[in-house]
Amino acid sequence: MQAFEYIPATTVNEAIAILHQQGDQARLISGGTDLIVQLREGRRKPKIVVDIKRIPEVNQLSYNLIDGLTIGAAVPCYKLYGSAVIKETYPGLIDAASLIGGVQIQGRATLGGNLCNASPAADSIPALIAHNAIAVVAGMNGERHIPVQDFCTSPGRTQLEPDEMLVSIQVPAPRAHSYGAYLRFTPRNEMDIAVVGVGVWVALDDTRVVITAARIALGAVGPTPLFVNEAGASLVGQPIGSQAIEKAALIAQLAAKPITDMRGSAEQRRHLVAVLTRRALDSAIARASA
Amino acid sequence: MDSETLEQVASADISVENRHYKVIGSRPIRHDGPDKVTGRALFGADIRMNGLLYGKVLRSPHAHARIISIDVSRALALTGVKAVVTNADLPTLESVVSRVGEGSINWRYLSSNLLAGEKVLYHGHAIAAVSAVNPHVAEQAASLIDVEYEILSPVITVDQAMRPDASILLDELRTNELGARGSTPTNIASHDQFQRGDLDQGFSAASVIVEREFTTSTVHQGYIEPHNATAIWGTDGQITVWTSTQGGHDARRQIAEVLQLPVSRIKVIPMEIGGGFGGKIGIYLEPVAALLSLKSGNRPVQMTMSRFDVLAATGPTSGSVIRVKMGAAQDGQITAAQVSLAYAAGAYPGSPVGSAMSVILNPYRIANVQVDGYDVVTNTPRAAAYRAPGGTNAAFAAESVVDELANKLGIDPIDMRLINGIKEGDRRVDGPISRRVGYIETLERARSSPHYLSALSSPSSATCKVGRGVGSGWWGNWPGGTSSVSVVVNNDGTVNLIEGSTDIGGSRVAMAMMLAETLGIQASDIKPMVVDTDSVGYNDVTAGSRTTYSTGIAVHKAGLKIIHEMCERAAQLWNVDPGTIDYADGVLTSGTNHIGFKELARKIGDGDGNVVASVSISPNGEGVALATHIVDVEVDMETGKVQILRYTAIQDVGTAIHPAYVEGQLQGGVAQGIGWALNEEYVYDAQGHLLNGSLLDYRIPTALDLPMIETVLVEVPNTTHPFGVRGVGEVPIVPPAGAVANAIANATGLRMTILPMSPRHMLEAMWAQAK
Amino acid sequence: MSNKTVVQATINGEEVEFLCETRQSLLEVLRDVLRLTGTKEGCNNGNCGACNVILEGVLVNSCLVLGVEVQGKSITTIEGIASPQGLHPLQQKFLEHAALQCGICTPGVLVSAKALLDRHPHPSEHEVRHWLAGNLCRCTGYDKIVHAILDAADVMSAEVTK
Amino acid sequence: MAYVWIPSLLRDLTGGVSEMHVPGQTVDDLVSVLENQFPGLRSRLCEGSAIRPNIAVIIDGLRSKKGLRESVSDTSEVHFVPAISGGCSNRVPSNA
Repeated sequence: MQAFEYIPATTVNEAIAILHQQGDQARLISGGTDLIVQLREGRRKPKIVVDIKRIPEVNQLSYNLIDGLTIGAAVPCYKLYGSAVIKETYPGLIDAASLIGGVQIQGRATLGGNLCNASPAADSIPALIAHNAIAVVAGMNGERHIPVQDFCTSPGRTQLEPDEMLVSIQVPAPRAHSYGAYLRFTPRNEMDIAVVGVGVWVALDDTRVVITAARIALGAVGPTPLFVNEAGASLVGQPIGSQAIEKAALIAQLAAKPITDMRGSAEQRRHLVAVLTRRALDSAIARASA
Repeated sequence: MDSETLEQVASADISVENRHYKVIGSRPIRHDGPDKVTGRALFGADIRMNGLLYGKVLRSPHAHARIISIDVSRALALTGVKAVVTNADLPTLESVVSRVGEGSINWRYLSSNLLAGEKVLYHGHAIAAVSAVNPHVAEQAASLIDVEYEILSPVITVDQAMRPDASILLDELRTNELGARGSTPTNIASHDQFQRGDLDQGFSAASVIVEREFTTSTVHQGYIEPHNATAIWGTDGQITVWTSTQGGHDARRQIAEVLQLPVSRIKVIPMEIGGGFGGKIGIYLEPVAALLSLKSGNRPVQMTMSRFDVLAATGPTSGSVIRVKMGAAQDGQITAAQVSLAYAAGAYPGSPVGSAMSVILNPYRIANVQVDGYDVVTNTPRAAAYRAPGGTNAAFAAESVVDELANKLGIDPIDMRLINGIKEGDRRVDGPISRRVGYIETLERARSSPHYLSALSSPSSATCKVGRGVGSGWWGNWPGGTSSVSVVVNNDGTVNLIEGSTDIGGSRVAMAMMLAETLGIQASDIKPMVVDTDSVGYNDVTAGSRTTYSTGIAVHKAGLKIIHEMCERAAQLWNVDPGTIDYADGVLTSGTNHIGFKELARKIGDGDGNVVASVSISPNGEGVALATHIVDVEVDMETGKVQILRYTAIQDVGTAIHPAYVEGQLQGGVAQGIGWALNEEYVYDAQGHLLNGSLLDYRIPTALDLPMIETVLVEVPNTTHPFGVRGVGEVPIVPPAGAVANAIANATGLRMTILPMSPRHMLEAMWAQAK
Repeated sequence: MSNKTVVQATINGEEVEFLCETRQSLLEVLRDVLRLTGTKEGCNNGNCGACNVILEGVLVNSCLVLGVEVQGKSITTIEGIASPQGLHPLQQKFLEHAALQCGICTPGVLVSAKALLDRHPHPSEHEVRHWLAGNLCRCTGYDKIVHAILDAADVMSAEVTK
Repeated sequence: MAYVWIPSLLRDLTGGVSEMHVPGQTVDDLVSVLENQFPGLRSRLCEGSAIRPNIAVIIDGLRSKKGLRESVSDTSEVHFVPAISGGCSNRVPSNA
């Protein structure tokens, strides 16, 4: 591994100042489960590694009925499923947070890191997109909000400017009768990378019979996690049932742009998009109508 | 007792059935256990010493290329770098094939595999190595070595390699057909054959014939400890090597041959070994570390492979293409079988196709057979042994076809095997007459097992189907090899047992138990230890399921010698004739005199010469191993994923010395077999780059992928071992792939002919069937 | 070569101070600097669990932590699982159940199992398997490991009841 | 006389004979007799003064360790088979 300087930053401004000065030469570390591997394999060669874990803002984890959920960029996955209220309110996010690596990865890995690493197969990103999450980003010119669905631009790349950092992820407060679900397909039952991942979120009317809103996002079937607006839109106004679900699954399948690689074939992935979209919708609807 | 009577005593003890043991069959805590659960046990990479340097290897980014030049100047210029070695630092070896026990080796190929000479033959082939003050500097220096290549087109699979226009790996290679050398350059290193009876007649007597072609992927042993070596080339010319190896003496011989030094110049200290499964027999780093030490001012050099190095450059066992045609009569009798096996040897000749040729049909009695085997070089890492080498792929093919025949005839799969199963006196497909084996017993126990008698569970969802499969496996354990042990009686009545068989899965406790049984004392009073190559006689590798068998016989004989000497000492004490002394259960008796082993040891003390014994033997009592497995699976028809629901392994184990560790061998072999069956494979791109060189993407089973693995130990003692031991470690990996394939067929009607039966391959097979 | 940093941490209850390069992982620090070689390297990539340690009460792969990150933190390694009174019940049960063969994954598995029982004293078989999914073992097929952990959990809760 | 099974790949030399009684006290004797009768056979089985490294001699179901020097009895059944290299080419035991 190439040598680098390690700076534990204590404020957002300090971290941004270093990024501003160093540009591409600096890289932020929170959980490190992606970055340390990349440093070791020489895939990233920063001169400076800035540890953000001592910055208060990136450690916040809070929920209220008005602002919804705030997940600081350095909050490790295990803290999400360690919170009873988050588990109950956002089971669709917990689905993803408890799938990233094994237990020991979840002790360090963060949703913020998962998002900034911008892997097409990241588990949390389709779940965050489905929940309409917003990335809160700080830079020299202040704060800006980027919808997670627009955050990733290509494998490993995001909309972040070289001197910007992710501070937190905001997930809207759930409306009545709404729930998400995330499902992925892997050959092993754990410790694997998604061949396909599907995050969904649905809202039902008060009778819990008609879908009033829905969002569907796909992982590992394109250069970035893919928000399929039309798939969710096709469900709006439809009564819950296999017909609507099949249609949404078909739209999702058509939107997928998978490739063949060592983890799966394009054909397999296209097939799995439909299967998992169906199953994820079933799961979210079951949660919402319970 | 002289040596002849010792032999007689040993053979007199061979009537093993219905014997009641005091120690054997119990489950004492292993002697090395406390160190291993507290982190104190020292594995190869745990050696720390003053002045230690770290070595790293530069590996080929290409699968097939000629090396035009290597420039190490930039690497040597880096601060902290001590030395660089390349193939030019190794002695030039002639192309000589040595008979090495049951195998053979071409030393020149071994040398070129350590550090490539004219050509690199696979992605990851070692080219040069660097020593430096820390591993990071060494790694950086390795990346500064400039190599110029002429890139050649690679052949990755046996099919590619056997094409007439295939790119040739080794210019001098000609096909060897039992001593006849082919005339043209080729990638087919050898062709062997068994042929007996009349195939046409056999097939015409069949009422059902099944013919299929099977393809299996390259897989790796997957030991969790990476290869490592630490070496000092002393200023006196003596070389000391600390390493994780399946055999210290074997490693010593390989190092000596490659460096062209006498073995007496080399001492190998075998450290605790973190798994081997056959993959830690051949050497990779040891001579390189020694040369780096020599060129680094005789400082110690430690080398540890990365996981990518392990997957890309060590281990794997062969991918294969296997064709099976088999016919059976209405009553289930197999009337004829024709088989051809082509195994990828990797960069240099030496796939396990020879053993696969025996494994594939040996569970069955078949009068009309032909088996052809081809050893084929490919641009993949040189194949190493892997637990019953070649067996799993072979049995996957044959067991699938036997199952299909049974289905077509409407015969229960266990009954089908009972009808055809090999018994004592039957002629094996590979020629010899079968000795006493317990195959029929495993089938009978399988048929009456709670698992086989149980109903299949219901599918967990509407998209899933469940099924049950059976598979059998044969393995011809290594007939013995040399084992040497020394035994010393301490003055407190405990006994040191000094052996050279490296302990990978609990063999020390098994040895201690056999010595304790022989001496009539407690296993906890034996102190077993594995020592370096200078401190004990020659020992062959811990492999081929030979250790508990061969080293066990050596231990037993050493125990008999100790008894003999203890009787002499008691005779002196009591002033009686040694012949009057009776030794039983650790007590010596002569008339009214009697004394326990411990008390006598205390009386002897240290002042009157120790009671010691050394034995070196090379027995020849191969105990063939047979097993039958039952598995229940659930297949998700929408995703193609196969889940193992229940698994039972039934095996003839001869005598289980420490049943828990015997069960562990069965469970471990099954787990590896399931991994091979379902998800493990090397994925290469068209240029021959290994794409999945990590434990994330080379998917060995996790705890969540497996159920509890039930075991049934059938004990049909091996009559050539004083306690009836039969090798148990290898055969458990032979049946799983076939059994799982049969369960999938039972659940879905789909005959899988490819390994792994991964979700992708399952879906592709379903789609092909639907067309 | 780079400058070294002084780091203070508490390892297995003892305060230690060490010098490390920023690029050295916690695993390298434990093994090469502090010579605590009980923690093993299997993949150096977070995929096998052989290097697992408990950092501030949380199970982590020590190969995916930088040495400099543990300033002021508390770490438990395999060397800190037993007490002066003797082996931890998990260690005892691993011996009794023959839950190890080669022993290379054993330290990481035991550290994971301890973290599991610290958090969930009464795990089901499925929970044990789920928790251990990041600890690869190639020898045992996990059967005896799972039995040993379930048995240890029983013994420990019986002790608590007493 | 020992009963020798001729490997199928050598039957071109024996005119298709696949098994036969052969007199001799050792494997070497048997090979000599066979060589007399079927010239060329020795060089297929042996390299120099030893059985080829990749061939195993099996006598009465047990693998011979001594190769050509191994004794055979009148009732022995002898096979020449591909060496079962449990260690592939890199298993390197001592008794070469």
